[in-house]
Amino acid sequence: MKEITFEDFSKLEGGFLLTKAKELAHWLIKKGRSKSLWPLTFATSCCGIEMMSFGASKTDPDRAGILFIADSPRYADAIFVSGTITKKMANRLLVLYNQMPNPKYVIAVGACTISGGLYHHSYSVLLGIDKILPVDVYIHGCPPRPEQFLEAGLKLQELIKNDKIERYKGYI
Amino acid sequence: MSIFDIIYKYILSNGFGYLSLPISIILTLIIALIITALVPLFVSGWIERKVAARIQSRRGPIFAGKFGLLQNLFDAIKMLGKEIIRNENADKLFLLPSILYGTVVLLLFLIVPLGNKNLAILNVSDNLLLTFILFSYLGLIAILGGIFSGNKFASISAYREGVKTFAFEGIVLLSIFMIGYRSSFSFQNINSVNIIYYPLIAISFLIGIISMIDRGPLDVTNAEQELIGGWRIEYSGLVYGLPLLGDYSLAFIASMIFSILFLGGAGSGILSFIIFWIKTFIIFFILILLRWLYPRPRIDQLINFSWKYIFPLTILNAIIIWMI
Amino acid sequence: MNGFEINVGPAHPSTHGVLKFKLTIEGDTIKKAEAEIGFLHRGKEKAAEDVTYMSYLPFVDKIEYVSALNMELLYSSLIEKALNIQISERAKYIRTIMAEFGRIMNHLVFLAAFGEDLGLISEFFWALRERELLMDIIEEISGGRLAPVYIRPGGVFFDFKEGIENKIIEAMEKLEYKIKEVHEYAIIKNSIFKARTKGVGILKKEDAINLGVTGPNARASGINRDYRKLNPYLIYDKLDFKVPVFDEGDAYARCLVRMEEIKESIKIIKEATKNIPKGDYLIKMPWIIKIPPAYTIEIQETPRGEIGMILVSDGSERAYRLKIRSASFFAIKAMEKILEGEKIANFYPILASLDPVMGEIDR
Amino acid sequence: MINYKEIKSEELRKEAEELKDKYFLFSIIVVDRINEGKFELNYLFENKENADLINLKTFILRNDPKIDSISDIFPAADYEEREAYDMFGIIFTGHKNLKRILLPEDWPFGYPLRKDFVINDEIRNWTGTDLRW
Repeated sequence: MKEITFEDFSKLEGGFLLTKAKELAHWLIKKGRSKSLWPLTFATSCCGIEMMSFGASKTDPDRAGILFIADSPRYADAIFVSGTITKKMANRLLVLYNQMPNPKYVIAVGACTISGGLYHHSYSVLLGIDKILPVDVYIHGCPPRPEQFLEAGLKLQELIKNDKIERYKGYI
Repeated sequence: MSIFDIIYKYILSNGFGYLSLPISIILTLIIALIITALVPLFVSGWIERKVAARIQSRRGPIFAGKFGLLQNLFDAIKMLGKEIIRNENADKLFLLPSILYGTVVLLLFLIVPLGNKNLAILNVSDNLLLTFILFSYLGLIAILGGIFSGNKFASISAYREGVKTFAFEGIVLLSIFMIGYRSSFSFQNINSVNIIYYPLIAISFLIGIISMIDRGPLDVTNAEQELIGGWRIEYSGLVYGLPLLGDYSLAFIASMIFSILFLGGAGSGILSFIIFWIKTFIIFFILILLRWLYPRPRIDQLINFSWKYIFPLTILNAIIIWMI
Repeated sequence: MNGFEINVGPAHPSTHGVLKFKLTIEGDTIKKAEAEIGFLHRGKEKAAEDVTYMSYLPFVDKIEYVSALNMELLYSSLIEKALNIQISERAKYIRTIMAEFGRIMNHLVFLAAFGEDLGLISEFFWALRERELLMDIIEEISGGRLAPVYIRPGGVFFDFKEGIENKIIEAMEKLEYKIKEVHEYAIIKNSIFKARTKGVGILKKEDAINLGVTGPNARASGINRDYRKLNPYLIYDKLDFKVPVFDEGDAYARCLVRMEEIKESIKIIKEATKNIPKGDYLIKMPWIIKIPPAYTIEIQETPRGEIGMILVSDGSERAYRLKIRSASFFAIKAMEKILEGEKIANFYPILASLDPVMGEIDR
Repeated sequence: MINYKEIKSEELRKEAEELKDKYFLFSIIVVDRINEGKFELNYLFENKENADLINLKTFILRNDPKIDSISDIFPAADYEEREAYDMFGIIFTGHKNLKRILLPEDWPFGYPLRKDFVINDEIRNWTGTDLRW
């Protein structure tokens, strides 16, 4: 049974009713995806501890639907890459990323994931995770404050809502 | 007098003649599906998330909908749009366990009287036994799920699930027989407050049901921290949505059943309707507290706790009642 | 099943950070456990040779990021010992208060992780709520939250403002009440918690000391060793505080030790803030300092254990060699020894009770 | 108080044997004396009861860095020796599984903490397996 990819779906022409239904489906899915974003609990170093206090009750992410329920990559649809990614950890991170089901988003937390940060001269740190992952939102700071995590989550939700993410344009 | 009878009588009287049976079946099925979809998302799911948030001194979902009411709905919609990944050494019937899980929840909603005597969707004769069978299906489905998704953690959780069924199935069955012996085997005509006669059995029934639906402090098989998700570890998208839907609704169904069996049955009329829902929400609140205030015992502690303490208690209580 | 191998992978929700264990299992008991670390090796000791002494301060916070203030204290006193400078009395008091803040925040993160690993997710939120209480005070004093570059060689960056003392004491009262009311019942007096951790992961006394385990993990196995008492630095000789020692050596004892240490630290902070002397808080020092060739060793009691920093200096403004002796490096070695013969389900309480931090193990 | 003692690398095991019951191994500090062409190994032992330290200093040649391991006397030395091997390339004879502990398994560039290890771009952009998304 040939798997329907999202290209065939978008090429589906049809009368007025079908396009109306497609718009409704688009709107509904984007609204759903933008309101509930389950990040994967992936924390390596100091930004991980700040992610813990982000998940805690002061800046409560559950208000915006960002729930740390997804322990296995199968349930997660976003990954807060928080903490320094060394070369030994890089391919484990990639294995994790590939296990996540499609529309998946990446948020690079902290200076270490943006450009290697404090360890730009080090021999064992991957200088910036956009070398191996498509990153959607960057959070500066070393370590960033929990409020910055929440702002990044809301920014990502807004990007999803306005369909600004290239690789999932019109993805149903 | 269940909802199905009401619809059937109404359609029959409007002169559809031989067509009325299939129409009313379809209508009741639609109503059942609506209830199975709405209750976990809006009623029990929302209450649990908000009360759990309050326990942990935070606010719970707010941005989606009026008081975060639509949050679970958006979660469900998001799950519709997710890709379903199949592990290459997973079995062909990889999707079967989660679909079975959804049907069990649907069947349970069909049987349990929602409010009072004649508000159950289907009026099955001995529906107390049927609910026990459906509850014990959950354990078997979890074992199937663990085996079919070819993942090491899932197989460990399937092994734990198999071991766990020894612990509590017998006890729950015994307490159901005690209720049946005392009043009756169908929800409709249990009307005595049985908790006075069976205080210990009520406690062991509650603990047994909690461990059978894998919830609260006894969620030994899908322990997020240890086994990352137990038998559901390989499921993504909607296939994971059904077990999650089950999580939210099974506790609510269990509290409904508990309030029928032990706190006076489901009478007819408006007053008993209100009392029934008050009782159910109290029990549901206790279940939420149990889940969020107690850590998880180990699997072997769970089993010898059940055989050493709960089993003698039920037998003691049964003998006392039998003698009086 | 004759011993199939399972990897508790680096990105597992309950391994504290990136720590991988290869467990060969027979039925339900672990036959052999082998730890694999290095996923967070950022080359800190190489960085010490490229960066001047003063601008190495941000690196020091990130070595052991859960209680960053203790590491700053360690590094600053190492530099002061190398240059044999004496800091002012007021700076000593401020440093002790901040070190004890680091200790309390560290043990609160321990409680959060321990509770969550055993299934009590609410304890994660309660412990971190208490930690926010302290974070606000540290932010008010030093401007930073988790890694406030605050203690520097020669004293501290900013002085204590006037109103800060009674804010600290008031926070300590609130924290003491919360610990007694909430966390005692949620963790120590909780019967399921006791069942999960009593008699689990026993580290015998001679094993602990031979494997180099120090700090709370050692004190839980009966070794009465607190570096603040053995070789008192700062003002620990003026303060009277009790060193909690238990000798069961199991996960429950390790949790009790840390709970008592929180109470002791609260007492220390209260006493220190009451009689903090006046005076200047910083000795004027140039930013680029040259340390004459020497071999200086500085060991201090951090919440993890006795962390040591050894500096080999050659007169230039950069360190010739800086060795960081981490305490949980040996706790992981001890864990491999504890795990033989334990059940899989006990893996998580044991790991949570030893409380390793990967930044310090991998450096 | 700290007392330093300089010993030959052959007498290390004998010295360690004496200190076995009253002291425990605190740490092994390796310093790369590149201009004398030698590795300086400091074995730091700490007393079990009080806090005084003993520092044994030995020198081994840079081109064949060999010394016998004390991991059977002090079990704590197992990881320290593996880290010294990982960072400096010192081979501890008699060590059970002497392999890299901190760096990735397939690290091709030698030993980073040596003074003659220069971090060029090739090292910095090396990412091991073919990482792509």
